[in-house]
Amino acid sequence: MGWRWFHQWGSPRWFYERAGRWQLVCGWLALTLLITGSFWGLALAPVDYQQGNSYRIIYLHVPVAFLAQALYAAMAVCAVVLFVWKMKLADVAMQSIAVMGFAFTALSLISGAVWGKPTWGTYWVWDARLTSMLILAFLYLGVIGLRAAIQDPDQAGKACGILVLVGVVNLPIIKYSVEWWNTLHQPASLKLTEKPAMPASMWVPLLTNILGYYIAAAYLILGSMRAIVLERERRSAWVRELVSRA
Amino acid sequence: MLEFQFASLTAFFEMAPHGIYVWPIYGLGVLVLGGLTFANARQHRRAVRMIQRNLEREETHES
Amino acid sequence: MSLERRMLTRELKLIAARPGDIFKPMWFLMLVISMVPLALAPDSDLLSEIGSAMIWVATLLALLLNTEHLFQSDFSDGVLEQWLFLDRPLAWLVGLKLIAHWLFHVLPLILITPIAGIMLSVPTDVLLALLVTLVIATPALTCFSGLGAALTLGSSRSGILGVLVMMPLFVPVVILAAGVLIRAMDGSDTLPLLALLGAFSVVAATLVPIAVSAAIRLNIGGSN
Amino acid sequence: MIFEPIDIEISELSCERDDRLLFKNLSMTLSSGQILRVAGPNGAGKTTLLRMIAGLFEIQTGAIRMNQSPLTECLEQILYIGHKPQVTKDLTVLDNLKFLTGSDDDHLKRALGDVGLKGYHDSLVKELSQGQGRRCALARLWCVESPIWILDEPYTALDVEMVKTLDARITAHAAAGGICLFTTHQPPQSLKYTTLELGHVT
Repeated sequence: MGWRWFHQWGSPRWFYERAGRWQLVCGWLALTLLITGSFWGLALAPVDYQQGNSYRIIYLHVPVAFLAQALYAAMAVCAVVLFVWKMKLADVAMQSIAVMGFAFTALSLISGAVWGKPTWGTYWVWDARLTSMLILAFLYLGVIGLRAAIQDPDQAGKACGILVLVGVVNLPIIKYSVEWWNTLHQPASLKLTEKPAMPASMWVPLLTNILGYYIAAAYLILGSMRAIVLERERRSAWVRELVSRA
Repeated sequence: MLEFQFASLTAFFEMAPHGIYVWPIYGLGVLVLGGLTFANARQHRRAVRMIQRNLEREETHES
Repeated sequence: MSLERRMLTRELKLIAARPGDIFKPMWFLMLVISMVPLALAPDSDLLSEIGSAMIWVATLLALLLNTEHLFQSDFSDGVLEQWLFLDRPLAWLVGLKLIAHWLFHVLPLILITPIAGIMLSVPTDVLLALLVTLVIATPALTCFSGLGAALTLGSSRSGILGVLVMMPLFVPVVILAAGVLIRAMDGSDTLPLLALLGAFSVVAATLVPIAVSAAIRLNIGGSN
Repeated sequence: MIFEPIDIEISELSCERDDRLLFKNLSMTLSSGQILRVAGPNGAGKTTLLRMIAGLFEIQTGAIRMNQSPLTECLEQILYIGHKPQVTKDLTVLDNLKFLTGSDDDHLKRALGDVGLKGYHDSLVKELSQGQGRRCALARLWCVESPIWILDEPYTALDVEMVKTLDARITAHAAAGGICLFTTHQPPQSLKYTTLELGHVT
């Protein structure tokens, strides 16, 4: 199994054909989970006695924030695969993930800010989590910008790989330093981190949505990867055949 | 456990007093997911069209 | 003459040939500092409170300004590709270049910050802490902005992209340095934070040159 | 001086750049005393091939070995002069050469005399003419003892006399057991070489 599996992942054609099917599965699964989870969270989960209904934003904010961070790690894994095994598909994945990662980071920032309005009375607080999320957004932007600036796709991929690896080493340091900075400058009264244990009626829909967003991200990344693979492999025989058949 | 938490549908949409924060965020979420899906489809379509054009150009060159 | 000495002599001779490279960032630093009271108020209490932070940020920007094109002229002259044939690892040569850059370009910048401090009426003990944090933190910053410069070497329309890409990575350094300054203002112990900052700088100075050399190799491979 | 026998084995080398196949399954062996001119129209991959052999361009498929060991281990044996200036404009002729070669002043001044730059050692490169700048870059051929020379367009901007001097130098290098690869659009008259024609990929 081992090596064959590896070769398959190295083949853009194999990926393109399979990814179409996986994408379909992921898409419908994500849609079902997200509709269920969001409706449950919005309508069926009990009201938070402290925050009122505004807490219902977590059913979007928390999964998206998780994803934003996980995707950077995923990008780093892709960078390692690209450098160690020179697998072109890893570079394609890196390119798609950077865009999706930025979108999710932006979404989590905006939802966090809007949640902050009723909770803290202001849209933006230099809270540790918001701040490190903001930096993460800049890191994603850097990767996207670097790729856009370099013409040759192979070269752009490697440059982004270097940047992502340097970034992923720094990310925990950034996170911890921002947390420390926050305690240095602000009294702990504004913190939202300490939460009482959630009842199952609250966390089950949250879990559903987390799963839903992860699968939705997989769906989006697969879709974007397919398009990029097609574009990059435009010269190869299988793409020509595929397109002329269509 | 699974019961509707609001007195009526209007109350649900009002989600007093935080409806104006909650609903736009969910709207934005739908917009982002939908927008990315659409962007992917468009990129894919463009790639196919570009390859088709290239193929046609080559055919006219050969003939 | 050993290669290391050749490298440093070359760097010194280049500075003698283009003295503007050193003075422009200093000029920029002083200009930014002069803008602060103009944009704020000539109130010396307010200035002394935010002065050290302003000087830090301005120095950071000036440093970015003069590191942005660290490898550019050697790259376009084709001298950089000759480095690959010298019998030393590229990362070592890059490290040397960064050290030379820090010594001859960044250190002078730091040495004029006391003047900026006096202009913004920063108290003397804070000024001393400021100077120490800058000396300890800038090696890491130089390495990171060198990486930004190396990554964007090959793209002609990159502009300030190298700066934009690298700036988020400065966050821990800025935070730690600010911590030192706050403690210096309170009069509490700054040594543990300085040690942490120093450790970050040392680690960055050993590891980042490897990434820089990879980026340079990559860009040399892509150019003709 | 006489170089140790050396051979460069190129096997099944292919290169694709920007969707264009530059060369495919290129195989050959270069050995001591050989002078090879890489010829072909613009964009045929001459520079790319030279840069691959010099280890500056990543090999996509195929391999290049030098005395049976991988290329990356023998980069110090190579003297590469590309078509970029290879010199820093703001430094003097002597400082430029000193940095790249590490030779002492007397040695370098003698080399400068050989390329007709006698007395120019203290001039800044930006004060020289284009041809003189090129001579300055080529002066390294007179002061470095690398067995393998890879010269991309060495004849550009050189006058007739300098072309002859360079030809003589390359001939002497090959006679001493060195290898020289070069590209040019004006075939040199007073040099015996073999030619590799690129640009016939179908």
